[in-house]
Amino acid sequence: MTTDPKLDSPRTAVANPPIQPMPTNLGAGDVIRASAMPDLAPPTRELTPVAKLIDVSKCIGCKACQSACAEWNDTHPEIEHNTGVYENPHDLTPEMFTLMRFSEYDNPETGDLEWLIRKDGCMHCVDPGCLKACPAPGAIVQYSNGIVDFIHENCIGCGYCVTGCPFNIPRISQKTHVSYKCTLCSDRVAVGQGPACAKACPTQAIVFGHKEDMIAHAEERVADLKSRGYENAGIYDPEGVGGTHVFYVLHHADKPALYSNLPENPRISPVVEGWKGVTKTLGLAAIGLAAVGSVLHGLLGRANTVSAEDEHEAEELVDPNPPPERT
Amino acid sequence: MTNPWTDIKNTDLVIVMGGNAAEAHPCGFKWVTEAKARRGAKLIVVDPRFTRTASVSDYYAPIRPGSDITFLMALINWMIQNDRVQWDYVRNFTNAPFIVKDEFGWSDGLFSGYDPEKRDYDKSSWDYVIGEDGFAQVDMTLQNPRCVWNLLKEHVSRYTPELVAQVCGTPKDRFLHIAEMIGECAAPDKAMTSMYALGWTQHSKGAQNIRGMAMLQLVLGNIGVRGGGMNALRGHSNIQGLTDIGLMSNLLPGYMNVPTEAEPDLATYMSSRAFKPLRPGQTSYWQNYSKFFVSFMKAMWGDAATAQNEWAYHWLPKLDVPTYDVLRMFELMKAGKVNNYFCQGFNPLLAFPDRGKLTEAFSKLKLLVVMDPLETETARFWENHGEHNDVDTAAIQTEVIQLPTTCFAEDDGSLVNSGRWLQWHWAAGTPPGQSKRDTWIMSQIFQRVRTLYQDEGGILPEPILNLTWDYADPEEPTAEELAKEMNGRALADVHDLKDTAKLLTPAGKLLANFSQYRDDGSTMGACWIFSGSWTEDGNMMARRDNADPDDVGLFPNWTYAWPLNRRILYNRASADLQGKPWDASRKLMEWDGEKWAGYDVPDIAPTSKPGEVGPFIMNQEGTSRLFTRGMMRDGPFPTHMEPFESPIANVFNPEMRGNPVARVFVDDAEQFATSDEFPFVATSYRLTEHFHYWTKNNRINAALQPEFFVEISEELAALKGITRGGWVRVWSKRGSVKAKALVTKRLKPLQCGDKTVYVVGIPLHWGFVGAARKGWGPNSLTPFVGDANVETPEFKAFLVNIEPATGEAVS
Amino acid sequence: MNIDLSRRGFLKLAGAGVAATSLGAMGFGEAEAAEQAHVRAFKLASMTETRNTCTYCSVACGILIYSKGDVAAGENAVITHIEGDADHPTNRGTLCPKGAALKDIVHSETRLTAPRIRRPGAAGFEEISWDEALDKIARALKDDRDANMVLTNDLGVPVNRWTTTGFLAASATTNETAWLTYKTVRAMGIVGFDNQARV
Amino acid sequence: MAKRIFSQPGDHIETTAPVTVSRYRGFTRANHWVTAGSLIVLLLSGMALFHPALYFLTGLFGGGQATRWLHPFVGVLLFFSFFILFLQLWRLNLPRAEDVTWVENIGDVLKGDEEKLPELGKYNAGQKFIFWAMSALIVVLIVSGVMVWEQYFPHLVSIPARRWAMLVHSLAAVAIILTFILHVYAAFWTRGTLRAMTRGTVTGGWAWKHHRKWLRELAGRERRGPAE
Repeated sequence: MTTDPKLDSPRTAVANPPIQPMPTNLGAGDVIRASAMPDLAPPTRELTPVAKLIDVSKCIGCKACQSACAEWNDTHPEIEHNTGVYENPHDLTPEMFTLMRFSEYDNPETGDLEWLIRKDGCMHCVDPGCLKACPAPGAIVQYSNGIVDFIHENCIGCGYCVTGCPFNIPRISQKTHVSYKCTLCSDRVAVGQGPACAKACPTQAIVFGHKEDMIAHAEERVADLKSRGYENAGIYDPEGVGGTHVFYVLHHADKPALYSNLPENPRISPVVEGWKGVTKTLGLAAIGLAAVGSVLHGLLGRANTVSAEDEHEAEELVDPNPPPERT
Repeated sequence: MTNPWTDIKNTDLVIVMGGNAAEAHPCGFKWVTEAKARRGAKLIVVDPRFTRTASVSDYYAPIRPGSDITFLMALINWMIQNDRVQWDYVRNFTNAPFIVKDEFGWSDGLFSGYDPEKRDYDKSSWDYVIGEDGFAQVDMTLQNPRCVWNLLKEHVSRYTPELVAQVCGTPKDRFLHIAEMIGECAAPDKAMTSMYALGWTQHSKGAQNIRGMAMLQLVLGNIGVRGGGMNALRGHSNIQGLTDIGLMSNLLPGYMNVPTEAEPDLATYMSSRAFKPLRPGQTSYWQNYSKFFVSFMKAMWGDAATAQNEWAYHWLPKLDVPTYDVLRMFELMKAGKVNNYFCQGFNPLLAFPDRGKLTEAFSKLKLLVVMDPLETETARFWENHGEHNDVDTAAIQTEVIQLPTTCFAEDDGSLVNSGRWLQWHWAAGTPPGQSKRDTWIMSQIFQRVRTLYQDEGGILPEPILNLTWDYADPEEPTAEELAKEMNGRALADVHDLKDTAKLLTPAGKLLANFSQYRDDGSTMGACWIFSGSWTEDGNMMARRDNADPDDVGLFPNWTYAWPLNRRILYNRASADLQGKPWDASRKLMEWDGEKWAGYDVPDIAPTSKPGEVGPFIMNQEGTSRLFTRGMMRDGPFPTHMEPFESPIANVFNPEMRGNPVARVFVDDAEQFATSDEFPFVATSYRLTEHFHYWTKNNRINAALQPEFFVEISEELAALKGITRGGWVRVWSKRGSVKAKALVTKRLKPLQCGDKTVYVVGIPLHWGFVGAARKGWGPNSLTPFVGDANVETPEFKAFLVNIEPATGEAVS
Repeated sequence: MNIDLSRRGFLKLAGAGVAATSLGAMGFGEAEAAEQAHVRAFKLASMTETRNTCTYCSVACGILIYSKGDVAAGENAVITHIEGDADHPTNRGTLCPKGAALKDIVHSETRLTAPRIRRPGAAGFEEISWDEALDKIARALKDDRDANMVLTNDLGVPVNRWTTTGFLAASATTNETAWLTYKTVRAMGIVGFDNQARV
Repeated sequence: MAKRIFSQPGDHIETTAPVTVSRYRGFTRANHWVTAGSLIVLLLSGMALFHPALYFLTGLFGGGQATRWLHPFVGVLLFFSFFILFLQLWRLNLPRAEDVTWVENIGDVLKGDEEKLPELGKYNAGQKFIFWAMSALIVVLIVSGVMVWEQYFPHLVSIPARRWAMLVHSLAAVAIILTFILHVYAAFWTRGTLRAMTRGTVTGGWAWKHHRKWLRELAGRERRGPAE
């Protein structure tokens, strides 16, 4: 695995991609967590955490991010029907990793209509539920720069990641039986580029860079929104999942649900925690002990055997007066 | 656009009215978000629909389609009533002080001189009072009751906030709030920019809509300054260029005109184009018309164009009507008076009004030639596609030839963007199959026609046989050769006009710019405004220096802007009478004592003193015009006119239908509906996911917006029992379409006086070929009538009816 | 006899179970990923980059076209990707949903690749050669022009006007194409000449 | 014929000296082993997806994708196979009074002196417990399993419901594995039991010792045999 130690995470998506072949800068040595691999070797270096900031207040819902995503990732979103809404495709699919979600909101305080448009897609959680739920070693990995990526060769298509994700993001392909989602363009980030969606975004509502830079930028945006009368403007970087590497600026940070049901306080479901935590460990222990116990008892304990008397009793019972023995 | 896209970041206030910049021009709209984020600028949207532009606006107001003039005149009225006027600007840089003839007047919605029989005005009264000195009389104190300012004041006084509420359906408080926001930009150090598009042009009085905003911008002193301007967001990548080069019935390149029958010889033609200044010392740049004209004629016919034959004046056609625009051509076609028709990268079957009429017209052609990279509905107008194109194929005798052309990615050349930048691009891919460049195809056609004339003779062969064709490869001229032809070349040595000893450009060399154009036949140049784009220094259009001194947003060395690499038009108006910038923080040009210096190329001669030469050099007045004299067919001031199909009678004159001077063909007049049979107002528009009728051929855009739909309010849905996502039938007096219903809060009924107006929104991206699902365009419904001045069809306001429909459309 | 046998079998089975589970629980026998973590190979490596302008609206965004092969070098070039040019002052690398999908308009399934003709009354197109197509067109133009050219008006003024053939010019072709088109159309005297400016 | 109470059709004394008793006919034995086989496959494939330490077991089935594909199908097989078994065995597994006493004196059972205990029919309480536990758990597993069967029922239930299904499925799986171990262990520990499922017969002594009522009933039938 060739990585250039000098290359750290890119600071922006506003750059023209290289065409000269260069080593990819993101690999096994940068993995800090991998699904079903509890005792992973520590990473060889520490990359600066990156983040994609989605400023909902700047977003014009043009879907350039969807186009750029499909083109870069060579996906083929289906041509569906119009169902009386602007969401097309109607949901995230294995062929559409990001989706503009539209909601019309009559603001009771101002009496104004607001069209709240949110780019949906993988949040790249610091504590990824998909990774926790995944049973296939190395199918889901988390790099030290924060990107949570699917290694499709290792994916078995079980769908556990779907149950693990607090944001309902991964989609299993019925063709390839592999799970798909936004990669944060890990292949671009690996050569110092930002994600395709962030580069394309016409109003730069999507920006990309080091997470600390993005937080600073987000705070400026929040200040601007407050100056325009959105007292509750704020940042959506949910603690429940340890923060995310894709995060939002919202005009109504107090009501994330307004934005097509963005979870109020997302966290890995306690049910999933229970399943992947105590059940997994105790369950296995119990099974182990039972097995060990029975073996030991089998070795040391006295078996329950049938005696000759028992056989005799049986014969007695079956035939009380046996024929005389011949000699 | 008077200003480049990148200058929008310098504004304090953006008004998007008559357009939907965020959806139709997202990457240009970026500069609005920049202005908001960096300068704290505000965004106002006035639109019948709450668009995606409105979704990021600071203030939104609804308006009834086709009532914009009332709104704009009311804004001007409010500015005057509340003294929100940039007085120095108005007094010195507009024709406000000019005295107008006493005969001029307005009553019952009409200006003086109207002739109902001719459906036209006698415009003789719409003019200035000319003194003995031959100059227009002015009153710089603006006291004279007949000066333009007082006439304007009186004209707009009728447009009150109450009238706005009644005519536009815009709530009074919303209008007043917007007026106040805009009023702030009357301050010399504040600028507003206007971004508009086809929402204003596609009306029977489109040109007057735009006039209205231009006048408001002049009253506020926002033209010629950074962050200001009138910014027309052109639709197609090179529609600006095609207009500049004059690919229109009545134009020569560089906005010169094709002669009319009233101009039997060159002298007469030039006499009406002398453009003598109307005020002392003014530039009136069109005085150079003859230089541009002769150089153009030399570009066309070279040595065959001589002083003796009036530079081949008679080889140009002369018009008997103002213009043979598309609407007229389809009218003639329908009457069987057109035999051959060419569509080069154009899909008229979906682009022009009243599709039924278009199909009938095409069916009468002998030959239709379609040159396009893609399948188009036009090329298949004869093909039956069930309800989507229900024609009797066998009965259509038109022969159709479809020629595959290359696309943008497969040829070199330049395009002119909305900000007048000429940008060069390079071919990247190999053309698919047998597809060919348009230059090759046009050359082939012309060469073959010329050969036929050589071999067989024929009617008037001279203009064809003598057409300049000195290209290295006559089969396919290169982009470079053609670009140089447009820039212009010295045919003989070109000397300085004042200092005749001084050689400017030796014979055979490329001209530096149009100041070197001559009318003695010593220069050739096809498009004077492009001159300077490819000089002896090389291809200026290919420059890629994106440095932006002091971050002003002009990028002077990035490609080339016509004219003369000027980035902001009328830039001298950015400074006051002493030549000091109105706003020091937004300096553009400044008088340094001897000359004009600054970030841009000055409009006026660099050494002409401030206060002496007006900034609007193309005008005879040297000023801008609040009053346009006889230059527009429907009035020197905008006056409220209803659409031809309207639910409401004209408040000023109930008898008046639409624009009283718009050209209407007899058959089409019968196709106009009234609101009792068609009660709902429809308007057409683009969606950001698609580009016209092209991207339905693109699998990705087709996925992003797969199927034809119409947008209606929840109220109208309830009224008609229409469900979200269900099928509806929408029909007008001219046609019927079937669509999915998108029921939304973003469209709300408008209360116009006692009348409730429901709007039906009809996007225009679907047809019967391509990757997306089959559908229709609004042109199946729209009326066949154009703007009085420029014949732009009235797509933005017409009447329809709507009902729930059943059954899947075939798709 | 068979009891002993089965005892041995029993021990084997139980032993395996214990080994597996207890080892596992103690963290030995750590699962190994079949494939090491890796990102998708960067698909633009070794492509040719060409600067161009978006073909749609007149914001005229700068774009970068990536191709296998280089037309400038006379090679056959297949366009593999298009994205915004970050050096461009207007769009700074951004693109709208149309621009971001430009590659698929270039490779659209409905792109035309051969000249075709639909004969009068025919139900479909048939392919023809360029020569045949162009000769037909030239002939139609010549015949119509000779038949319908208006040379003078009633007053005898030369007007040289041809109204029975019309030409709709494009809106996305280059200035150079536009000029060549203008030249040929005007020289022939066509007045039914228009473009997309109105729509 | 007298009604069978402690035995079922097919159970009979096969030889008298020494006594061997037929306990399971061929069909039942086949049925049992199909069920047992599929349970073992499920156990191994399930454990592989349950704990990383056992993921290597997917190797037995040709990798993760194959394991993911196979597990639910075998689950369905198990369900139906066990269902058939259930139909044969449920009656004699119904609890009886003597089972209580048996459970109360489980200690003696483990010590191996069952003489003090009441005589039993074909099954003791332990065997009955295993039977009913298996029945219940298999139902739970098949239901929760289908709820998370991604390939065919991705949208059958909501994601929160899937989460519960996963938890329940894994808990039930642990339980059934423990039951299975108990079953296997008991079968080995109680010598002479295995042959009931291999050869189909047990020795008279075994029957006398563990299922005397059952043996008596069969013996009784013998005596009333053809002589009458």
